[in-house]
Amino acid sequence: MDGLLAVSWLVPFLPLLAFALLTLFGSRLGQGAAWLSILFTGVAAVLAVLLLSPASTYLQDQQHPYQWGFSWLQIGSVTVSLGVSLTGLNLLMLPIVSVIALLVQVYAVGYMHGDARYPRFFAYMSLFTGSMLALVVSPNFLQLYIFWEMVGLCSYLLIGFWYQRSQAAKAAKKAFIVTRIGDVGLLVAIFLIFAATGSFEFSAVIQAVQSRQLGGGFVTAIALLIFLGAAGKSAQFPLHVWLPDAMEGPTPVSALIHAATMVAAGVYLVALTFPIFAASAAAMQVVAWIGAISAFLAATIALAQTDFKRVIAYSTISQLGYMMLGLGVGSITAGMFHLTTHAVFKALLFLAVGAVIHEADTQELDEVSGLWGKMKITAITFFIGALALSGIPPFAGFWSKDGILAAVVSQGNWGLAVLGFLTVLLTAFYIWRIGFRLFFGEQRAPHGYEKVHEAPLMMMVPMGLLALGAIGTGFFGGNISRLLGSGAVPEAGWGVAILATVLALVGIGAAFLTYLRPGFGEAAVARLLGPVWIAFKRKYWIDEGYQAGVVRPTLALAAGVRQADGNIIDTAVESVGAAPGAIGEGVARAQTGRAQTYLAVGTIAVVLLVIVSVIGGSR
Amino acid sequence: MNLLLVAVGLPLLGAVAGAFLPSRSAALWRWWGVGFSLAALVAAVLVAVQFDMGQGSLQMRLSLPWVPLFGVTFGVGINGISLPLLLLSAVVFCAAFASFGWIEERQKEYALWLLVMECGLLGLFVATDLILFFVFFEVVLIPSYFLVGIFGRGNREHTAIKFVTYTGVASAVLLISFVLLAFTAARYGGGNLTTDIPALTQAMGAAEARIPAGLQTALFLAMALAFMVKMPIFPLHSWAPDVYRDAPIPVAAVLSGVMSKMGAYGILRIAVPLLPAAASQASWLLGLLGVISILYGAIAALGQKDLRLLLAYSSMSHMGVLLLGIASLNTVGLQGAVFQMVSHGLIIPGLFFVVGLIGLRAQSYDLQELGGLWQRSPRLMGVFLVLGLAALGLPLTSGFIAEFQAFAGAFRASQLQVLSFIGVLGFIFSASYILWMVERTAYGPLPPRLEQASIRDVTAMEWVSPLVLVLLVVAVGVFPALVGTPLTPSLGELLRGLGG
Amino acid sequence: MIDFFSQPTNLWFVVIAFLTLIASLGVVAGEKVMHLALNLGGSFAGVAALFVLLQSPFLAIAQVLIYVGAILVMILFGLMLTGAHATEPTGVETGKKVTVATAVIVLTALTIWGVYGSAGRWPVVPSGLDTSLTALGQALYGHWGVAFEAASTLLLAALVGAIVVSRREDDEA
Amino acid sequence: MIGLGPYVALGAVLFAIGAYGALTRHNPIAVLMCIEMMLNAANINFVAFSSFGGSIDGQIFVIFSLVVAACEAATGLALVLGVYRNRDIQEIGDMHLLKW
Repeated sequence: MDGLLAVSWLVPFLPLLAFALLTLFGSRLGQGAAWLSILFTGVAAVLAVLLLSPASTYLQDQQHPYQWGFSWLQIGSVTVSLGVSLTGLNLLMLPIVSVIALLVQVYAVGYMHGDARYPRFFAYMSLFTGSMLALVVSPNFLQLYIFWEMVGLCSYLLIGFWYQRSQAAKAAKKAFIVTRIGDVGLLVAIFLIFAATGSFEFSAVIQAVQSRQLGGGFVTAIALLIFLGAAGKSAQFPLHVWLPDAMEGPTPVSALIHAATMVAAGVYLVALTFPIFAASAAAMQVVAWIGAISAFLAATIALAQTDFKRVIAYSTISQLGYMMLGLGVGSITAGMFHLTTHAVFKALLFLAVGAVIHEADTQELDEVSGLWGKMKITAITFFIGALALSGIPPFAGFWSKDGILAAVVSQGNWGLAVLGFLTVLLTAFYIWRIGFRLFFGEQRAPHGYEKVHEAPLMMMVPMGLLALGAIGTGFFGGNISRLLGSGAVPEAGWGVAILATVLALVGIGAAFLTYLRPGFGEAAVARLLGPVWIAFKRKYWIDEGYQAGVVRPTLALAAGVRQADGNIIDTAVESVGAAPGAIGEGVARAQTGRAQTYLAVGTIAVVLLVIVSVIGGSR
Repeated sequence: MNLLLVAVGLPLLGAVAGAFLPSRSAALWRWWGVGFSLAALVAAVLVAVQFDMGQGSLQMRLSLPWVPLFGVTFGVGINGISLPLLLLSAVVFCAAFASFGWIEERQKEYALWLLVMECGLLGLFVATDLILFFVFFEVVLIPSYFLVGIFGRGNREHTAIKFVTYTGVASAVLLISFVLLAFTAARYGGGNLTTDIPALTQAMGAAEARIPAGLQTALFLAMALAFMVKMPIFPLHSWAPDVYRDAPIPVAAVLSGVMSKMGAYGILRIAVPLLPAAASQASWLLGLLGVISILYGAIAALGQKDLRLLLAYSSMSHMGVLLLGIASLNTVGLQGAVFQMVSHGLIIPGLFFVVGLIGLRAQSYDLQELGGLWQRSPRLMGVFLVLGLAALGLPLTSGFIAEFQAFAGAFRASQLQVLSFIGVLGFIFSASYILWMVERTAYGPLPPRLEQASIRDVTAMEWVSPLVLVLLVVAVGVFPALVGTPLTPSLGELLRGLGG
Repeated sequence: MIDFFSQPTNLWFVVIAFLTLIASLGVVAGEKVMHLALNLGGSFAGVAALFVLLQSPFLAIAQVLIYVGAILVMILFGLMLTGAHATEPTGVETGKKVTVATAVIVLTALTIWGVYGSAGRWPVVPSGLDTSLTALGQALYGHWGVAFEAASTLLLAALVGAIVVSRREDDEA
Repeated sequence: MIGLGPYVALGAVLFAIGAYGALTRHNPIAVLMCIEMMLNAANINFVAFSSFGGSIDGQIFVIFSLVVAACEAATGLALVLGVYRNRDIQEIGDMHLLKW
């Protein structure tokens, strides 16, 4: 049993090794690159699942997590190590990340077929998976931050994978910079923690917080800074703007980013450092409210988008908001449970949508519809995912969302509760809107409806498996709460469950009425809502706001500094340099070039010197 | 024979012996330079092999009387702080010689001057006497004048004169403060006049209480000023953009990579240990200038259109991080500073090499005329990206480990906390300008002008310099102990002297 | 004073010094360059006579031979080649002349004051030095041998230099 | 008996006259003449000091001084001739190429 624990480091290491191998030899492997990546990720996934039972036994027996590490850096007397720490939280994350990554990679074999940089794609995917796994098992803040940034790097590389597209490059850059704003928050939190405690270890920090060594204001500041990092990675309002643009990447990348890796890291971080948040009521309030606002805002924006991949992107923001909301009202279990189920059904939705994109070659709702006749399996998997997302029992999303709503209601904060329930209604509407418009209605596709087929088998298999997961994972709430040891999934009786379900059904019904009944379409909704709809459609002008309020002033400042550097500082320096020249010019006038004059001056000087010396000598 | 002298002497031997050879073929001079710089590198590696990692004091010490009247010695020695820099210099010079292709005429002069410069830099990092240090300081300056003035582009004479005058004034200040320091130590310490650094450190330590605080502060600030010009630090930077823009690429690489470290090394190795009280008094000022440099450099870089100017300001921003690390005056920060010297010393020459190769291909350094090069030159762009990411402090590259430690140290130093909060914003700006630079160069469609040009990927000879640097950047990032192990005891020694 | 003129040597000194100074002033004050050269000859001759008074006959002869016989002739040649009828402008640059005159007069006054201010220590009787050709020759080729060689080299160099400088350049063009 | 003083005084006056001429004359050859006079003044001093001081070195120096005077006259005249021929300058004030 311990033997398996001793090789737990292989879980993150194998995908990283795959990355190294693919970087060195990828171009020679060609199509084999995918299988190498899948093999290594697969072994890691199997290992992650097998670890569950011995590690949780170890956790219960020893009352502390399994730890393994090696000294990486010596700073004075502080030793920073890299390694593996297996807590309940990590044990939950490892299978989620590795299994989803494995399925996405299998799917990508079909999706990316024929791409010129096929091996490179799988190299990045391996690095992405490995970094996320290494992040998850971190025993200290330094390792967490290292792989936190590596995850960011991978998303940069993958979003910008199709480098010929200017849009992709811009989106990649935006993702990196916006998340980096959050990262700086996390970094400052780490620095402050290190300055206060002299350690990077989670255990030491949490102990310092719980033993009230650190001041209340200080803890709140640290918690908020950490949350800034989490909000950046998990695309919470107002740092969510990168996520929809990240749709420029290939769809498997989107699936990976949105389901298991990148965005999950933020929620994971808050759950991991939950004791710090728990020590500050203000920080908890902020987390809960930001979560609820993100959930609601993103859901409203999702209503009006015509790029269906973007709708799902906003849906991710919205669902991540739910997770933050769950954590913010104090239930790690609810938040992490929703993270688990969401990972499965969101991956499924992306893969299904990806299959449509792969076949129809468009992401615009206006250009494609009525695919039911051609892509029945895809449609079915999509609707399973949609049911899970909208929270219809017994699909996965119902159980976890119910847990969060129950936690909110039991905390008694009605503002949060209203936002939470409203979002349920909106969620159901926007996801079924896509479903109805994509698969029903007029039969058309941009390159000819006749050319559309079911996606290749390699893509269908992962979709099928995930569909099963979207149905099944909801029943593992008990296991998850036992694993985390953070209390059961909150329950608040039938009322919440029924209300949520009814709201979801209303949403579905509204979507049905709007999009499948003739004579009543989106135009009517837009007319009905008027400027509100435009606000949804324009994403509340947040991007424009950033452009006008942040980006342009910064660039203007940069241009100003560039000018000033040349005009003021450099000119000052140049003038100092020119001054001796000018003085020289002046003095040079006295140089007539006439030897007689020089001699005369010399003679007079000698006379004066003699006089001075005579007077001086006579004294 | 002292191995340090071998390492320092080999480039000089190459320069002197080469002067007697006819200047016939360009290839001869390339291999001449590569040969001697490689030999110096081998000697430096042997130094590292023989170095006792557990010991913090000076090793391989050699001290001969030079000008006994003034107590000037010809002293060399090495410790954990100078060892990484010695190796770094040797590596960067090898890379500079290997990337010879930019020099199209007068190769002999070029190779010989560069060898003289290497001698000066290697010597500087092992000198243990103030006057010897100063001599090497100047030995570096003179070749750089010719290398920029003869082989540069654009308004190169003006640039060379500006550079030499600016840093020459700083050198004068430095020499005066060195001499004053030696006299101060002799006067208040009661001992003989000496310029030997270890002896001076002891004398200053013993006499510290008796020396007027104002004098100490003035001496420290004078030295810091002179050293900050070399780094460069805001507002003493205005020579740097011109030089980094006009110098030939290998020279720009050497100047930005290694010569700029002379200043930081001087502060860390001379100004701080000799005047610890003044150093802790003035640390807020160093921190302030460091933070201003970080932000100013980064914002100015964001506004540049010329790739080489962008690198110049980026370099200044990184030097700010270095200074902030030094200003923290604690283990973490100082370790970060040394890491930053090594890291930046590897990254920025690499970036200059890559940018030079881009310039060779696109015939332009203007970001507005570039783009899409990933399609034509994927290997080059890959290296570019890795180096850029290292420059913005991405983990698992040397840049992260350096900046992380420097800032962690600054946050630990109570006098710098507020400044550090502001300085951290540099992380965001650096990400912005680096990614913008990469985006404008590598991503997107090829501009029509470049569509016509036949742009090849890198050749083996072009490839080797940046590749070696990239590998070292990643190696230091993944195994920071490479730099950290020899460093820890020496920093401990230094901090004991500070009473910390 | 009476005693001063009782010695014939002294009388001779006064006369010669007077004539020398008159000739010298003629060099400085004359207008026609040719006249200046003639005055210069007078000055040279006066100095030679002083050498005789100082019991240095060899030097007196050398003075006459070299200065009057060689240098003055050379100057005359020079004048002829550059225009013998050149005249000095008069009555211009009065300020400059006054300044320079003041300076040199002050300098002279100071020197004379220096000489007579410490007159007691100055010897008044000639030492009866052996200035025979033998003695001069021994000193010149003995103790001063190296300097003599250097002087001859200088002379040679000056000759070569003069030839090079005055050579017509059109044979190069 | 006349002493050393009058000779030195005479030398000083002669030197002053020569210096005045050298600094004020316009014709280059006249300036050369004045310089010769200054050398002569020095020679008087040499011989006088030698004669009254009892050392033959002064006499020897006069010989060297004669050599130098000859050299000076030769090169000086050559230069004047060269300048006159090449640049047609007769005024010493017009020779002002000494400035940069």
